[in-house]
Amino acid sequence: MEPLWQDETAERGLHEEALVVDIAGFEGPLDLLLHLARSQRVDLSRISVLALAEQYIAFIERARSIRIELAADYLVMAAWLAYLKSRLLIPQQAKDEGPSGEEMASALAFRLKRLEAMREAATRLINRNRLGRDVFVRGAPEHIVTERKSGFDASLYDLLSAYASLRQRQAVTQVTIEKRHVWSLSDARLILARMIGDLDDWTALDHFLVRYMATPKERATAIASSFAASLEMVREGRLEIRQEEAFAPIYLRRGPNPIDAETLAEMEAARG
Amino acid sequence: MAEAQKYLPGVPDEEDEIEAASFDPRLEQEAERIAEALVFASAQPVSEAYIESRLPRGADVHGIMLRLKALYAARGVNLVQVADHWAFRTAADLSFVVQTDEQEVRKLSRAALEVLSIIAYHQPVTRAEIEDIRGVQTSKGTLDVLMEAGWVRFRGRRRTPGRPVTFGTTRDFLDHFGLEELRDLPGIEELKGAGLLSGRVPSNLNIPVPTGDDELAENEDPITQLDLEELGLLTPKGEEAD
Amino acid sequence: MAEAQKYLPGVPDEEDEIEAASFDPRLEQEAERIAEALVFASAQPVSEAYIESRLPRGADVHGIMLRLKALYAARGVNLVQVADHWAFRTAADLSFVVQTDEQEVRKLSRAALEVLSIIAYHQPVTRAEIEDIRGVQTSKGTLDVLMEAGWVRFRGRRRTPGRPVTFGTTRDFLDHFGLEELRDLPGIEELKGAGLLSGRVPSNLNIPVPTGDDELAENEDPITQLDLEELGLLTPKGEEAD
Repeated sequence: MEPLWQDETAERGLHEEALVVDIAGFEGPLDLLLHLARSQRVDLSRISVLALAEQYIAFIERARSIRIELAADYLVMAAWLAYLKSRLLIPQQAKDEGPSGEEMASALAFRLKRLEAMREAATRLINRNRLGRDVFVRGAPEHIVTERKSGFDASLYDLLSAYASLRQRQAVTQVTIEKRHVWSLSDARLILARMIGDLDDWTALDHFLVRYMATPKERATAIASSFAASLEMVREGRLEIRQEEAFAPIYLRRGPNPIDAETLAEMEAARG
Repeated sequence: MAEAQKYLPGVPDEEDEIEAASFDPRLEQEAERIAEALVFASAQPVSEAYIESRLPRGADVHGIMLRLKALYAARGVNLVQVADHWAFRTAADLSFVVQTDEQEVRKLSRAALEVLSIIAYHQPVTRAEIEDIRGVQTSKGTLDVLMEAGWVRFRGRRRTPGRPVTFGTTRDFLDHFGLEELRDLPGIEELKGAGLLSGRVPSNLNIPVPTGDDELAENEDPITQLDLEELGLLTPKGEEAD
Repeated sequence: MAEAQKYLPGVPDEEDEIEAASFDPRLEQEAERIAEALVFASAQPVSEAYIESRLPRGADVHGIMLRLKALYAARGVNLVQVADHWAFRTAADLSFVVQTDEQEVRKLSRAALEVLSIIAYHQPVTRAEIEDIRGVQTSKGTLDVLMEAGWVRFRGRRRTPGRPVTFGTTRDFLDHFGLEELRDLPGIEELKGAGLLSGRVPSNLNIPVPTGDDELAENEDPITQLDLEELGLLTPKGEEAD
């Protein structure tokens, strides 16, 4: 039986000639290592862990040289393999504590074998005769067996997912969402229209706005919107505007064509 | 015939040469098996024409069906003919076996699952606390359903004003959900790990470790017969309320 | 066929009289019919205990089920055992005839399939152990998919510090993959023999395991909503960032 992962080998990132590095094709460092081990074309119990370590490190180096973002896991594994390599190459000191290079190598070989065994098991499992695909149940069942005393059905999974989603939902809704207030152009226009009515003399824009600003945070949006609205109103002759120099205060006063009460009422009505 | 051959490994080729008139008994047997499986798996009675279309060429479908009918006649399940369709039915004299199961298994509603899970994790818990956690009122019917299922019980009364009744889960609850003890209920990390809680769990979300089944909490009083009568859950004089 | 003949009514069965001397063979026959009808009528596997509860007192339910199993072994519909339950299923070799267009078999991702196998072969297994075997983190939702399919369940908690939850497979898993019991998992004996299911790396050294983003190191505090806002990773007001 063809193992699943072999089917995918062709799509995997590593091609020996092309040297195309695509780390995304692998499910983590162990998957990559297993793939490299397979390329030694020997029984997994006879792979050369030293050669494997070298291949892995070379692969990672290549990936880094062409600036592929590598997850930390890959780098940690590379560092560990470099350490393993040094343990394998340098003879063990008598008083050296810790595991020998051979022990480390066999631990790695075990993990690769175990992962491969699980992949093969998965393939065999999925290729079994499956209910609903190869094997079928009675199409017209005549009763439902009730073996439970309660007469109610629910699984632990149902229970836990109900609880988890409830708690999460509730926890989220308990967060009070503060609406960030943004002055729209029409807001600003209306506010200006209300204020300008009785303005005979030059008055600073900021001065007007202060009373409309609930919090200092609104300052920027209020000034931006009302300045834009005031330019429009100048064009319509409803107000006049003056500024001494850049960043100086902006002064406003009633224009030659002021907003009468009727127009203002219309504007208020339009705003709701 | 060649088609049937494909399905029957081990049947020698030469037999194929014999014309349909003398149908190979082994093919006959295979045709029987196919007819059986087809009728079994179908949600509706299966027409003889359809069965024939699935049988090896040359098979005498009607003869096969009649033989199967005879074969099953004395069994617990009979093959019955409905017009020109075929179906399996429980033998008429055994219908009592199948029909005594009148109690249908009902799925718990979402609300009931939520309330049950809150009681499981937060016990001993009062109704007000359940509502507080869910953010909605709990209908009386929901708790009734859980009581009826035998999964929820009155545990005691909280020693607070109003002495509210506290709820807890039962031994049957543990049995049904395959838990050995309440402490086996997964905690926040495990719910997260299993993908039941999404990654960004709000920091204000705490999942309590439920307290043991039988012990009362410090601020709990045991529930008495009198309490039950008072709550209208038990008619006076200790008659069984159902 | 000769074997089937033996159990058909009206055919005396001397062998039975010798073994179950106390039990009337005709009652035995009746018990067989009832068991057959019960299991045949249900799409879900039926527990042996339930069948027993419906049989005349004293009937050897297991013996009956095994005889029925043998009786149906060569037929188009087989009696199969799923853990301590029984079910009728179409014979696997007939899948090509019974197949319809509407068949729906859950498609599993490679990762989900791998996790499923690891749970099946290593159960009871914790999430950390699954990740140790695969060498990568299990994405959220992978376990969720398997649990939703009804193939994987929370089994219990490991009696080690932290009491991690363990996972196992369900009866539906056995049913779906046509396994009588876990011992029937393909190659499980060989894997056990090779020490590949011991879960113990034969060395006192562990190679790097994935850093679980769920777990915090001892010297870490969990990141709070406030921190995230401060860091500009989350817009204020707790809106879902996605």
